[in-house]
Amino acid sequence: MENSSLISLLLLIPFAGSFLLLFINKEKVNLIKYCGLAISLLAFIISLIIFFNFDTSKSGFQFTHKFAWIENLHIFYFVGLDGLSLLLVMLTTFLTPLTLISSWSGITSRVKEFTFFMLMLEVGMLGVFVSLDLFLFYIFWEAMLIPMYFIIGIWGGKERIYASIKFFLYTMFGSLLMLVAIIWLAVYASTPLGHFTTNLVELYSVGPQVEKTIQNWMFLAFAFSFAIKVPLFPLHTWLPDAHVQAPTAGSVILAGVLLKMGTYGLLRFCLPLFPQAAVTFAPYISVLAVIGIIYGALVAMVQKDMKKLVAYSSVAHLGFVVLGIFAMTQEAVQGAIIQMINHGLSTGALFLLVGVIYERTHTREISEYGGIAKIVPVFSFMLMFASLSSVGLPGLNGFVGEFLILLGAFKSPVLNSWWFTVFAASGVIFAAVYLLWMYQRVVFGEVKNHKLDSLTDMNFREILVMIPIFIFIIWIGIYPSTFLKVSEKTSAKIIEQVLPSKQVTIK
Amino acid sequence: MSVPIVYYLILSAFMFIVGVAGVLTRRNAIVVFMSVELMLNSANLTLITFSSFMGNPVGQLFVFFVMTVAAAEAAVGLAIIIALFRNKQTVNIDEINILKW
Amino acid sequence: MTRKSFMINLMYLTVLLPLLGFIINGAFGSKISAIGGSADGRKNEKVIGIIGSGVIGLSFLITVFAFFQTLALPVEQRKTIINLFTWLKVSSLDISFAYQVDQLSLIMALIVTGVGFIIHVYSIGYMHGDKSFWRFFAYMNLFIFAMMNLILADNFVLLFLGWEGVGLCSYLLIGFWYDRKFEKGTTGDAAKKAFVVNRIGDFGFLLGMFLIYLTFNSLNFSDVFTKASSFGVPETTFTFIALFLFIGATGKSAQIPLFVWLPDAMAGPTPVSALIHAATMVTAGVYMVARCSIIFASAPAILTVVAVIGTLTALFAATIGVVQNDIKKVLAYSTISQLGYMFLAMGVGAFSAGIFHVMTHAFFKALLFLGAGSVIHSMHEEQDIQHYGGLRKHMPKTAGTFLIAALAISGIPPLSGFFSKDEILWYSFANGGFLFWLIGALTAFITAFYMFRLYFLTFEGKERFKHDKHPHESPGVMTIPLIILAILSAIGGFIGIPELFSGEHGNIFEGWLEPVFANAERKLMFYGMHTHFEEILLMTISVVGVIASIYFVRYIYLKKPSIANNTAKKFKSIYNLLWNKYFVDEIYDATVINPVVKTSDSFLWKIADNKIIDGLVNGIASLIGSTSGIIRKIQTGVAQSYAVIMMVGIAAALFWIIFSL
Amino acid sequence: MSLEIILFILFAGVAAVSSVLMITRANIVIAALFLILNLGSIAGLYLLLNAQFLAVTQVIVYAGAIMVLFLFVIMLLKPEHEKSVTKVKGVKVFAFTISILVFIQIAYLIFSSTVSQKVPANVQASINAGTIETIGRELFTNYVLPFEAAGFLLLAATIGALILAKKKIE
Repeated sequence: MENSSLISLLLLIPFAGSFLLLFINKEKVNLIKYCGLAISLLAFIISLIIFFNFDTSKSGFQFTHKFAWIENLHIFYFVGLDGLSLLLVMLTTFLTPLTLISSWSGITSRVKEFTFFMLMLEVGMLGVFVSLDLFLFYIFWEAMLIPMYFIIGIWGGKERIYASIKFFLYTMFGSLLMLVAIIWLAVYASTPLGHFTTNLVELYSVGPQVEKTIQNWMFLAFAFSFAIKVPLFPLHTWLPDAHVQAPTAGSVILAGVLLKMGTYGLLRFCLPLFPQAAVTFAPYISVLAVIGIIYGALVAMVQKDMKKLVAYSSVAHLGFVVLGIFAMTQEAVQGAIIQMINHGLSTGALFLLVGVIYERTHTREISEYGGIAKIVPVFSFMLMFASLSSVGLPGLNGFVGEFLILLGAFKSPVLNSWWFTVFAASGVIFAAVYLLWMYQRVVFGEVKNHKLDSLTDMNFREILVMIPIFIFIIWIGIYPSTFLKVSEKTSAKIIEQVLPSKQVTIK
Repeated sequence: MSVPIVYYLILSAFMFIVGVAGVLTRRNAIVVFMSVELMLNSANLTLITFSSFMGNPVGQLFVFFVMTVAAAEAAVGLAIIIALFRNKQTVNIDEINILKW
Repeated sequence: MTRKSFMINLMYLTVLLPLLGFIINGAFGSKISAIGGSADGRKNEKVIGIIGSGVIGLSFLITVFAFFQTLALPVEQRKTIINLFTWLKVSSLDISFAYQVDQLSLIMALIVTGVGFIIHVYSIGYMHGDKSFWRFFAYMNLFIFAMMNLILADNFVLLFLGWEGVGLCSYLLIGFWYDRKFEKGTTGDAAKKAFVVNRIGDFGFLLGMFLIYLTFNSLNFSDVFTKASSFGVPETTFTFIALFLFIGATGKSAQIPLFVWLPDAMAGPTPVSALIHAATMVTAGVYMVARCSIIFASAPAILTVVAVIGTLTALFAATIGVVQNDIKKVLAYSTISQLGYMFLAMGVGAFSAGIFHVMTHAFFKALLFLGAGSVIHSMHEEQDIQHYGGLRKHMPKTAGTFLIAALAISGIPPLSGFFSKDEILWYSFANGGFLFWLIGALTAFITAFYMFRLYFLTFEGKERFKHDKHPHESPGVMTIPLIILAILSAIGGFIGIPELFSGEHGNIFEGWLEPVFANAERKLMFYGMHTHFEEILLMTISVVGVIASIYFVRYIYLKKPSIANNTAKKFKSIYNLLWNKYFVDEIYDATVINPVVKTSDSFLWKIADNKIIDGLVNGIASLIGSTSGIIRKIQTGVAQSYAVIMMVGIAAALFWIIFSL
Repeated sequence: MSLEIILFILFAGVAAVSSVLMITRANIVIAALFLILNLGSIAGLYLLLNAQFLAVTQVIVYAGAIMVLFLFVIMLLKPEHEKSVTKVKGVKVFAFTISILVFIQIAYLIFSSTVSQKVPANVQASINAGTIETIGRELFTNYVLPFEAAGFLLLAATIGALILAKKKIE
């Protein structure tokens, strides 16, 4: 079934829904929460319909919906999905309702605005993943910053203003360079195509013909913008601040989806649009990715704040993804795609759990805890599970991604060196060190801080949020084919676009 | 039509500049506002001059709309001045300078 | 598939049943212990214990049946692959949840499920009354699940799943009593150390896997090993693969330089030490090397490295064992030492001898640990052998079985240890060289020394414990496993009687495993240039030496205890060196751990991240801020001044128009 | 000298002088009255230009309605007389200078441009253009949409002025 308006419907529901919320009296907090949840669940259901009707045997874009927007400039409202975007759309629609449930009791002030911004954020994120027109993409890319800015700035921690402004400016700075490159590319395309356009599908054919030096500049402009979002070392310093200051729901979305936009952008735009430049820069970016893996892990190891620790672990995890993308072998790219999902799930779970405990104790200092295994066994179990998933224990999701990435990077003809894998794999060791050390200090040992004696274990709602995440963590760990199959053709196509000479085996 | 068009234009330019000078130098918001009306009128005069000399009614229509806008502007502007006066107890615009660094 | 082999095809149940046990005990264990029953939950403990042990028992039965059915098959059909479902399939990578049942994995499965079952039963008694009884059994079942994955896997990735899985269970079980202190830190420290050190090994293993995939374009055992034995792959590649895999093995099997976690692993409950840190998990490295024998055989340089590391570890750990006073610590170092023997066997190409030692070691070392557990249990968690003595009167069954195990490990004929250890020593002489044999034999004497020091100090001599302790024999649920293991330790060696004694039948054990190692052995091609006389001579020397060593210990510790103290005082520095385990932990702390943590904390985070990178970002921001701070003074807030500026602009614009006319 | 020129000099002179007087009076009421005078004389100029309809509108709307509004507000607020025109002398001088400069520039442009020669001085056409009939027809045919928009603007302005000026309800 090729129902072309499904994606537009998917975008419209949270968009219209969020405005609908504005008409509810702000005193009716519960009604607002239930409405927000219902809207996000509806979006999830639609994304499920798309998922089940998605044809995994095709490599092109599906469910495309296109009409002219600014006719003279050939700018379109053009949306569509392929395997890569589908997985990320699923992740977005899956995480949004969960974060709304998770903030049921955490957010007490301005509930209406909060729900509104969360839904707008969902629209922005979905838009980024489904846009097939650079202009449209850019609009969603920027629009999504605004709700996030407010979420951090209004419901955040003590230094929320600093963090939100830093987050905003950092990302904004990068995306302006991208805007320049978009216009440049579109102008460049008017010679071979005969008209100015931002239509991605048309530009795919133009990009590789761009002269090498110009291609390099355009690639760098795009890559810079995405690298900030990823965030790639050394552009990562906004991340710890934003994560620590954001409310739990914000952190989850930030880590779960927003960071993926950077890696998504690399895969969707940087590689296919500027293949020669991508191959040229692959080793350098991979070096940064590997530095990020080790650096993120080492810095995470010495953090005293749980949330900051998880934030730095994101730097390491996303380093793996970037390494996978620039290894440009199918194993690695598939691994990178699955790792994006994994990181969303496991880091999301970790943030949710830190949020659960923070709500009770109002501290995230690791040294304030210790020995809580006895007091809150369910929480301890879940923290262990999420940590193990993040550590990359085989049988859970993290392993699948990391393994494929490292395997792919090892045999990568583009990187053509073992050292990337050797150093990246050492990140596997450090991951165990920092997470287990944190776990041990928080959960094991004797109870020293007697304020903890009165801790209550996770309630039904909190467990309800974690269960779906854990199901997917195991699912991807044991039977990743469900997801690998979706992105298989897409990743093969991307590699073919980048390395057309190399025959990619498609069975 | 024995008066040359240039006379009208010069007069209108003069009144406009007088209006500008009023805006630039007066402290009282109401006088500043009146100077703005003066400038509007000088522009209107130019429009009608050309309309008349060219025998084309469009310029006059435009003046008609300018008057409408001027009326609306006067109403809203004066309302703002009243509101301002209530808050600040003054209509001296160099004392109303909170919109600065 | 014939009716005759249906049990073989059910082997995957031996993996799934423990998982089922884990899920039941893990998910409902706390509920089961909470409902009904007496106040102390004894009745419910039984339910959990029966579920936990039952699933392992069933797995064991299936394995036994599968073993006999395989035995009935002709040699060339003895390998069965059970494919469950696809796991990872990306381009040429095709990994399934598939289990390979062959001679080697069956032997290992028998050891794991058999010894595992016995230890599970024992644990019902040992863990009695523990508040997290259910958690213990859930973890133990999970461990068996992971271990079975490890040994039955038909590809490297699934093996790695088991490999990491056992590491995880080891972590969970070492930290089982998470609120107890252990040495300088907590049990959590020990658990973390075990996991992290294992991970360092896993890092090597991962690289090995990648290199295998790069070389052979597959990670399935059958593909890789077929290609490895036929293709013209350069030896350097094999050398790297073997090196990486061996790094993995040193982590899991506690060899130099990654052995440091195993002594600390004794922080866990004693059955855990018996099952995981003696009988099964730590032998995974040996199993893996044996499984990849063809790769190691193609890299003779690494094979020598394996032999050297094995020998050194054996000697090194044995010397530390001599002075330790903690009953479990002694056994831990003994385990490391015995693992060294196994690697020595691997290194000299005696793969089946190594596996044979894995088996006999599983029997007697599990027995030793369980015996130790029985002692600790009755002495109320006292672990220092200085405070034991004369316990034989109080707990005769434990003492008797412990003695059998000690004799077995020392290599007294005809107990099992004699056959396996002597075979290794013989091969190390025949294939490796005199030096290997010499160190091996020396280690055997030291082994006998510290084992009997342990035995005498614990069970013989004067009672040195306080009178508030009333040692007593353990209940039947604990002693019966001891007795079963004692029988196995005593007679287990007979299936591997060397050719020398059994004549035309040859070594049955070796014959059974022969097809698995055939390719590797063909590649190594050792020519038997040695005579039976040499073999008997060496055997005699080692047995005599061991017996002498035992008498020597008896003399020192029972007759003249003062000698021991005097010697210790005389060679204070050596004693200290041994007592502190050659300061290896301290060296690691000082050279690796502390610098990394310090650098990360004080440089990477506080300077590089906060000052340099973030400082740059904030610096740019504040530069822009201060510039704007100057420029913004133009904004006076007085509307008229803006209008004046605007007029200036208009004037300029008009000038431009005028001059461009 | 025709009557037209005499009338032009009269109206133009009054307009120019009253505008200058308006911006120089310290008393606001007087300034407002001068503005009324100015607007009235501009209405006269409209008549000279044959724009009868707008001349009338100018008197009714500007001189009448808007200026009354101004006077009301002045009465309402009763602001004291300005002490000095601006606080800083230099700014005042500069403002006058720049104004005069701009006036000279504009005058130069007016004289130097050839616009005056191009405009056909057709008296009959100009009379036709200024009648109520022409303007009314144009307004309700071609310009009906802007006309409606203007009406809407006035409505909005009325409401806006009401809300802005009314006292805050606590």
